[in-house]
Formats: sequence, structure tokens, C-alpha cells
Amino acid sequence: MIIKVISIIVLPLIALIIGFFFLGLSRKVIARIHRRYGPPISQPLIDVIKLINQESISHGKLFDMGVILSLAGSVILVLFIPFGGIAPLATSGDLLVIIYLMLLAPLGVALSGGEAANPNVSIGISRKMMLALGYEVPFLFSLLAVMTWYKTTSLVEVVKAQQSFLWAIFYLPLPAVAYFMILPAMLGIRPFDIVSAPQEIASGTAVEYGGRYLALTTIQHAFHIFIDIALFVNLFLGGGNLLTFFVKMLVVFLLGLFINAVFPRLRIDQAIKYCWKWPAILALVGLIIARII
Amino acid sequence: MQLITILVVSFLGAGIVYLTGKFSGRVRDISAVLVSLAVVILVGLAYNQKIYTNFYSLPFLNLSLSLRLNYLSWFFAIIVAGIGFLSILFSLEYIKDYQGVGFYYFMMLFVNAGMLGIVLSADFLSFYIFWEMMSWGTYLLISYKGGKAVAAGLKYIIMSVAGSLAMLFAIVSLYASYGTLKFSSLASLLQIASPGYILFLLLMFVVGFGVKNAIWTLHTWLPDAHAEAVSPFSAVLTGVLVRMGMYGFLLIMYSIVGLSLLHKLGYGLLNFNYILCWIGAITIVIPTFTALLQNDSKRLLAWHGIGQGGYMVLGIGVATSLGIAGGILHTLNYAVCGALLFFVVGAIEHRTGGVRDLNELGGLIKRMPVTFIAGLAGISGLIGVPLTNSFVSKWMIYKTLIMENYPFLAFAAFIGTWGTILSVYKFLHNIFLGQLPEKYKDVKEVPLTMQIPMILLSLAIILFGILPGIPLKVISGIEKSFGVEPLSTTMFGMPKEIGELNLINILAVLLVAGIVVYLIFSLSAKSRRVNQDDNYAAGLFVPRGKYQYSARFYDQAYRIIGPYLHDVVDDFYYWLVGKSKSSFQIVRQIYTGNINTYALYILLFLTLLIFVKLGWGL
Amino acid sequence: MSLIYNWMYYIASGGLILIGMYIILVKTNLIKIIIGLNFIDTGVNILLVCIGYVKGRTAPIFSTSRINPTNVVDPVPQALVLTAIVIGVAVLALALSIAIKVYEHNKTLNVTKIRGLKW
Amino acid sequence: MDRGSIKKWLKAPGKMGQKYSFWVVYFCTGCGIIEIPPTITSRWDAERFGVIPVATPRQANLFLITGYVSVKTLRAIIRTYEQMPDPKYTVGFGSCPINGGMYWDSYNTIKHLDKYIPVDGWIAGCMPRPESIFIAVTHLWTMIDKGMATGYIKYREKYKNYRKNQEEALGKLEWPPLYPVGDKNE
Repeated sequence: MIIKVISIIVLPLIALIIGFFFLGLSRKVIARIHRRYGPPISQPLIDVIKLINQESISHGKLFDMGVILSLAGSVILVLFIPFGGIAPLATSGDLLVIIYLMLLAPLGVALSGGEAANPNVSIGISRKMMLALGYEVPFLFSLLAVMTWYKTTSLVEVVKAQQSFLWAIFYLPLPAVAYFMILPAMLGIRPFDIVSAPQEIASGTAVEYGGRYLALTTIQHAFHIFIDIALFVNLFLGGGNLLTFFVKMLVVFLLGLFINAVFPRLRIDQAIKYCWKWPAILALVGLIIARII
Repeated sequence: MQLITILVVSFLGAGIVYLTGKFSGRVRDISAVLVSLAVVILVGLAYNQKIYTNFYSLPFLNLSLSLRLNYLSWFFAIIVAGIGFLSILFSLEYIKDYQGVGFYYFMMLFVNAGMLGIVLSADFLSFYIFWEMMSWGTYLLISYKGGKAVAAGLKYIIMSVAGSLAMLFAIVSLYASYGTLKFSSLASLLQIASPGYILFLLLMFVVGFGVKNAIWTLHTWLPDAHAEAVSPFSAVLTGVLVRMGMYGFLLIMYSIVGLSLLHKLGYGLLNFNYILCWIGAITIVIPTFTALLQNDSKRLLAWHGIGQGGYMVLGIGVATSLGIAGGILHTLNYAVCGALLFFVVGAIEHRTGGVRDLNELGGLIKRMPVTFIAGLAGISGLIGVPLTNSFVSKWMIYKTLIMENYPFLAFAAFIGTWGTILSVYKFLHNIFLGQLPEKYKDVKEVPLTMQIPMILLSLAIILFGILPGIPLKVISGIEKSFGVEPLSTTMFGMPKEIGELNLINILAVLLVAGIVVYLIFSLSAKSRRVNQDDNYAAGLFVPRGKYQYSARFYDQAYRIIGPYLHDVVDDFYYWLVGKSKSSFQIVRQIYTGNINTYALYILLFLTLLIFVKLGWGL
Repeated sequence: MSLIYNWMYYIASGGLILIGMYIILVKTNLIKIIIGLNFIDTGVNILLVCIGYVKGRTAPIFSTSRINPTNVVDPVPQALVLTAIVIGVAVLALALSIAIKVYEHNKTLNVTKIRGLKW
Repeated sequence: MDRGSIKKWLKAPGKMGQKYSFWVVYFCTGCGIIEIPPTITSRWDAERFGVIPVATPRQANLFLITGYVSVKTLRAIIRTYEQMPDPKYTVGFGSCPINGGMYWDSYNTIKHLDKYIPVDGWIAGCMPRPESIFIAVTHLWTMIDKGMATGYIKYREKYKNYRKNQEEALGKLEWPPLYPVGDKNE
């Protein structure tokens, strides 16, 4: 029980540190791919500290509550996803709960941005929703493939089954590839950053955010990166202990980052069509295979 | 006796309310509320009782009209009574400015009474009588506003009558075969019937109930009817009246035919339940994505009513303990959310002068905060955000689909949820968020009698979302009466052997995380409250109300998926109507309208008769 | 000649019915149609009466004791016709009053020109 | 570069954050837009100083005004400046914002930008090299350390004067005053 409570407190902190490390790393790595020197890895942290100390504007109660809901929803997701075998709340919710809890963060941002009454926000939300509709198809296919293959909806069971023998990526390569292909879309980074395109719609949902709102959004983004990648590692790469889990996450993140660094941005309809074409077909074939065998 | 009291109070109450309306409007309003409240209390008192009464024996055909109460009928009766009461309460202010208010209250109470009769009746004869009462009362209420509503009502009643006829066909065939129409005796008699006959019966009943529950291919009446009816009645329609079809499905499939018999229908994947599941899946996917394209708020919700019905059909179609419980629970949950959302639309209509076009509204959160919270709770419930009610029922349906190895059905259910998220978010955003148009500057919050139903239903959403054990206890009683292994549940979720779901833990961590985040938020630098027109606009100042983006919220997605979402079924029906019209045109040619011609026809017919007679004589 | 004598009533009633039918089929004036209707009515009445009579029998009026009860005619057709005449008058009156109303409404009695219920 | 020094971090984390994380909203009115892309991309890489461009003034804390300021764009500049959250810094880039530059006799150009909004630093030249932006940034660091970059405080304190100047140049402004102006606050 005490261990559980401690892990509930510590796990989000670890996730936060890893998330910020990834955020900083992404800026550094992308800079190096662009042949720049790049900021220090601690730069996202500096930014957040600056933002917390900066004044901001508020459009109303919902504007505040939405951001809080968004971050809180992301924080509790960490507790449901096993990190190196530690998942204090895995008995309270399975993969289905995780899929639904992933809703809270975008819902919070959307509500908060909606009250801001800026059309750029509305466009950003509508694009985010459409993109989500796009990537949910392959995402759900690959999740269902894993759940059908292991005949369970519990993420812990999935990880356990993989650790006793081969990783799921060897049984279900196609859903894994499909999941990896849509990972940038889930994280909202290039080539799928049309949602928050700064040049077109002035960074979309974040257009009215400044100061602490932006700080919370950045923290939420750090959690989000952690969650999506940890989910991939758990589903397909067999989890692992704390160290191997982190190494696997790093590998997946870097692979995704290389794609991020070299691709231009897709238009929203191109993004939807892309998501519904190759990743969806791959994941569907994987699901059919998993269902038949 | 108790059941007769319920029916008498509800039917007689309707008449009394109508009569008092002749004298005083105020007394009528109060008596309408009191009658519906009395029905709620009477039904509530009947909890956990098993009653059977014969209230009238027909002097012919050896039939009798009888009533019964068990868990299934109580579950539906309390939904009917509850939503009926709240909608009457909501109507008080809403309906004030309409004409024929007394008639409206009478019909509302009458339809409610009819629905109570349906769920309480113990034989198919009384079931059919109450069913027709409800159908025709509904027709009158849908057409209440006149204008376009009359066409919607006609569409409804034509499809409804077609469904009722299919049902009547099956009922008559049952009587011809067994000589009785009692549910209990039919249930035992049908156990030795041939599978073909049972399949025929089920098919007929599925058509009959499917029209009401708006399963795909029989759904086309619903969007028109929901959109054109007055909002309090739309709430009753979507939450309760349409779900009478669901009650019928449960009654015929599990109460009468039974699970063991259902498994024998068909072989392999071509069995009745699997096909019903696929119909449910299609009913989820197509209507929820059609809802994405709607710009009329009530029509959008109406399409969701169809889609959520698909979840229920899917749930009971899987025919596992978890699935049936999920389907029944979703009926309750959708009744709560759907009614709430129609109340919200009604409140908006009431205050903005009947505006339903989503593109014309916006920013009403500043003026109608209670309505906004109700709307937020409603859409959260409809989506199934964790800690709201639909989450539990949807979780149960997904879980059973995955564990029973139907991943494609599960995918349909999941993607339907995404369609729901998209369209209901558009609903909320375009009504409440964004800039407040100048013309709604002076809009006020709705009066208390309209707020109370919304608040109660919002609380119900949260309550059933955190404590799903309350309705699930009744549902396990229902399952016991079906002969299905009853679902064992805890108060806050599912026991370990069924799955990992514990909502109180989720609530606790969410609260703790929320408090921590709130502390961080409040300890950091303060923010300045700005007005709505102080918005980033690339360095420009945009006057109030001119800075809004809502028209065609999902335009790109619309361009991609829009062409595939054409309602072909509706087109097919209209094609059928056109074809039958042209064939009836030929018949019409005979009736020239001249007396001479008719006389000629008479003469010719007489001549024919004479020749026939002569032919026989020879 | 006995043929005509024997079948006179039938010929008369048939003739009346045929004339009535001809009027109804051909004429367009509403009054004339009603008259044709009355012709048919009369013809049918005559037919009924003459069918109801059996040659050589008497009316069923037991005025003297010589009349044998087996030798009387069935009185029902005559009573029926009596009623039918009354009904015929009533129908005629109703039809005429409708015709008056039709005329008031349409300013014509020509049935081909009254197009209120036609397509 | 003392970003690594923990001592200073602990003393005033907010100030450290302000210093090493300049989020810039570029207001490229006339010239000067050509100098910005090489500054933020691979050639000079402003990101190593923590300087990144952002899209909206709500997120920015450094306002870079490049090139001449016409009367028409002054309106947008004031609006953008007022929408930026405190603490915020302004840098004029090129000679035109300082004194009109080569447009010193134009009827339609604002000669002295600091009459309308407070400017914390100037980069002179026509045009200045992109490196000079970094010089300005490092200057701002020392100014922040010494507490001299107080333009936003000045704006709040002397808002009445600024508003008067703005209305002189532009006529009546559509938006309400950012800070209370009037007798009761005198």
C-alpha cells in the first residue's frame, strides 16, 4: 500500500522529467539535423519557469478550468500505463479506460480555447478533432489487434504475456508499424503539426495562451509525449524494467524525431487521407491476421 | 391493484389536466406536474415487487388483458415516469406561448401513460393496444407545431404503422398457433416451436420494434420527427419513446424466446444474434457520422439518438451477460443524456426565439452558465468521458465484444464514439463557446423550472458515472429473470473477474491531480481578466461579434467523407414513394369523376355478375 | 299477342330500367340524371311487384272464409315495394336538394363542367 | 552564458527564465524581414540563446520592430504591444524606428517610436547585421540583471501620456485603455 502511494506520487514526477528531457532532446536533435547548435536540453524547463512567472490573460472560468482539466487528465494517465512494470492503478482501468482517458486532455484544451472566442482557436480545435478522427482509425485497429491477439484488455496482462516470450512486434509487425506511423500525428508534431501551425492559424488552440496557461500546456505536452511512447513500448516492445523501458522509449522517440525533422507539414485533408490509407490498411491487415490465427 | 392504480392515475390524470385547462391555465400546469410526479412516486414505490393482475377478460376469443411488474418493466417504467415528469416540468415555461397548451399537456401525459401501459402489460393484446395509443399520440405531438412538423409526423406514422402491422401479423400468428397471448405461457410454449417459426416471429418483431428503436434502414423517420417536435417532447422521444423498441427487443428476445433458443437460430456466423450485432454496428457508424454534417442542433442530436440506439442493439445482440447488461444500462444512460441535451436545446430555443441553426449561435456561456454546464454534462455523458454514465455502459459493450472475439464490431463501436465526440463538440462549441453575437447580448438564463430538470439530469449523469452499481443492481435482477447468468458488480465498477474498472479510484486520482495542478496554477503569476473582444487578431482590433468561426466546422472532413454519408435509405424510400405514386396514377385514371362513367361501371359489373351467374347456371 | 300479354309487365319494367340507364349513361344534366334514376326506381318497383304475383292466386286478405290459406300470394314483395316507393321519394328529394346546392355552388347543372372533385 | 549556474537559478528563477527564454514576436513592417530568417535558421541559429519566434503576442515577451513604422502600422504595433503579457521588452531594429531614418521627412512615417510605446533597446544601422540581434539580446540580459529593462513598468506608470500621444497620431483608438486613464487614478 505504501509502495503504491509512493509510486503514485513519484511516477508522475518521473514522467515529467522524462517528458521534459524528451522535449529538450527533440529541440537539440532537430537543431543538429538542421546543422545548428541548438539550445541546451534544459531549455523547455527554462521556458516553463519563465512562463510561470509571466503575467497572462484569462477569458473566464472555463478558460482556466479547461487547462487544469487537460493537465490533470494527462497526469492520471501516467498511473494507468505500466512504466517498467510499475502501474499503481492498472487494476482500476484497462486499455479501454486508457483510450477514453486520453480524451480528457484534448477536451480540456478545446473547452478552454473555445471560451477564448478566437477563430484561430476554433480552427485549431476543428483541425485537431479531424486529425484525431484520422489517426484514431489505425490507432484503434492496432490496439484491437493487440487485444485480440492476447485475448485481454488489460495492459498489464499484455506486457506480462510479452515478457514471458517474444515481443508483440514480432507477432504483429503490421499494427506496430501502423502505430509508429501515426505517432507523430498523436503527438501533434511535424508532419502533422497543422493543428497548431504558427504561420497559418497563429499556433491554433494556444493562440490566447500566455504565461501559466502556456506553461501548463507545455507540461501537458511533456506528459503526452511520455504517455504515447510508453503506450507503444508497452504494447509492442514488451515493457521491461525501468532502465530498458527508458532505453526503448528513447529509441522510439528518436526514430520518430528523425521523421519529424525532415518532413514538411501536411495539409489537414492530406493528413486525414494519409491516416486512412497506409496506416489504416496495415493495421487492418494486422487485425485480420490476429483475428484469424 | 397497484399497477391498475398507476395506469388509472396516469390516464385519468391526463383527462383531468385537460379539463382543468378549460378553466384555468395555472391550475392545469400545477395539476400536470402533480400527476406526473404522482406517477413517478407510484412507480418508485413498486420497486422490487413482483405483481401479476388480470384486469379485464374479453368476452370473446378467450383472451384477457393483464398487467405484470418485474425488474424489466420496473426499470423501463421508472425511466418513462422520470423523464416524463422532468419534461412536463420543463414544458411549463417552454410551452407557454404556444397554442393549444391544454391539448399538449393532455397528449404528453397520454403518451406517457401509453408507454407505462406498454411496459406493464403482460400479454400481447394489451401490449398492442397501448403500443398503438402511444404511436398515435406521438403522431399528434410530433405534428403539434404545424408546418413542417406535419410532414415529419406523417413520415413517422406511416413507418410506425408499417412496423405495427408487422408486429400485429406476428401476434395474430401467435394467437392462431397457441391460442394465448400471455407472455409467460408463450415463453414456455415457444420452447418446442420449430426454429423457422421462431425466426419468422423474431423477424416480424424486429421490424415492428426496429421502427421504434430506429435501427438502420428503419431509421429515416427519426431525424425529422425529433427536429420538428417541441423540445420537451423531443426529450421524451429520444430518451424513452424510441427506447420502447429496445424494451420490445428485450421482451421478445430474452423474456419470451430465451437465450437457449436464440443460439439455435442459424449456424456459424450467420446466426440471428450476429446479424443483429452487425445491424447495430451499422446503426452506430452511419448515423453518428451523418450527425457530423448537420447544422441544425436538434437534427444533430436526433442522429445521435439513432447512433446510440445502435450501441444498445449491439450490446443485447452479443447475448453475453456483460453485453446485455451494457445494452440495458446504455438505455438508461442515453435516456438521461439525450433528454438533457434536448432540454438544453429547448432552453436555447426558448431564449433566442427558436434559433436552432448552429452557425447563428455562439458565446452563450457568458449568458446561460447553468445551461452550459448542463450541456457539458450532456455531451460528456453522450461521449462517455470517464466518470460520466455512458462510459460504464460503453466500456461493458467494448469489453464483451473484445472478449467474445468480435474486433470489427468493437471497432465500429469505437469509431462511432469518435464520430460522437466530433459532432457533439461542434454542438457545444457553436452554441456556447466562441464570440457572443450582438443580437444575443441581452439573453438571460432560463427560469428555474427549466433549470431544475437540467440540473437533476446532470447530477444523474455524474451519479451513475461514479456509482454504476445502482442501476446495475436492477439490471442483474433483469438478467436473472432472463435466465442469463447475472452480472456481479461492485458499487464503483466491476469486480476483478470481469475486468479492471474502478471508478472511485479514477475519481480520486483525478481529484488529487486536479488539486495539485490547481495549486500550481494558482501559485504562479496571476492573470488579468480580459474582455471577449480583446483577442489576438494580428494586431487589429475586431469589434464584438464579428470574430467567429463556426460555419462548416469540419469542412475538410466533410469533403472527404460527406459523399459517402448520403442517406441512401431515405432516398430509397422516397424512390419507392415516387414509384408507387406513378403506379397509383394508373388506378386513378379509372375514376374520371363523371357520373356517367360510374354508372357505366355499375352496369358493366352487373352484366358481369349476370354472366357469371349464367355460367354457373349452365 | 298472348306473349305480350303475358310478359307485358316485364317488358314495361325492363323498358323503364333501360331508359333510365340510357339517361344516366348519356345525359350530362344533373336533373335529367336524377330523372333517369327515378325511371330505374320505378322500373325496379314494377319488376318486383310483377314477380311477386302468382297467376290465379288471391291477395292474402282473409275477408271471407272461402279463401284457402295455401292459395294466397306472398305479401312481402308488395309491402317491400310500398316501402321502396317511399324511399324512392326520399332519395329523389335528397338528390334534388343536392342538385340545387350543386347549382348554387357551380352555377351549372352540367356534370362534365363541375370539376371540384376531379383531377 | 551562465545558464548552468545553479546559484543564480535558486536566487531568482523567474528572472533567469526571463533572460534565457526570449520568445519573440517579430513585427516586420518594412525592411528587416530579410534579416530575420537567417537569424533564426541554421546560419546564425538564434535558438541557442533561447530565442524562438512565436506566432502571437500572448506568448511573446520580446517585441522586435524592424524597419520603418508607418502611421497605419503603428496602430497594430500598439495593439500587439498591449496584448503582450508582462514582463515584456521591446527592441527597435534599424534606424527608422529611432528617428525616421531615410524617411525622416515623410508625412506618413512615425519618427520616434518611443513616443508611443516604451523601447528598451535600439539596434542602429540601415540595415543592421543579424548578429546585432544577438548583441541586443545579450545587452538585454545585462539590463535585466541590473533592473534597467523596465519599459513595461514605465508604460504602466505613464500610460496616460502614451495614450495621449497615440491618440494624437492615430485619432481616437477603438479599443478601451489598457490601464485606467482618468482623474480618479491621478
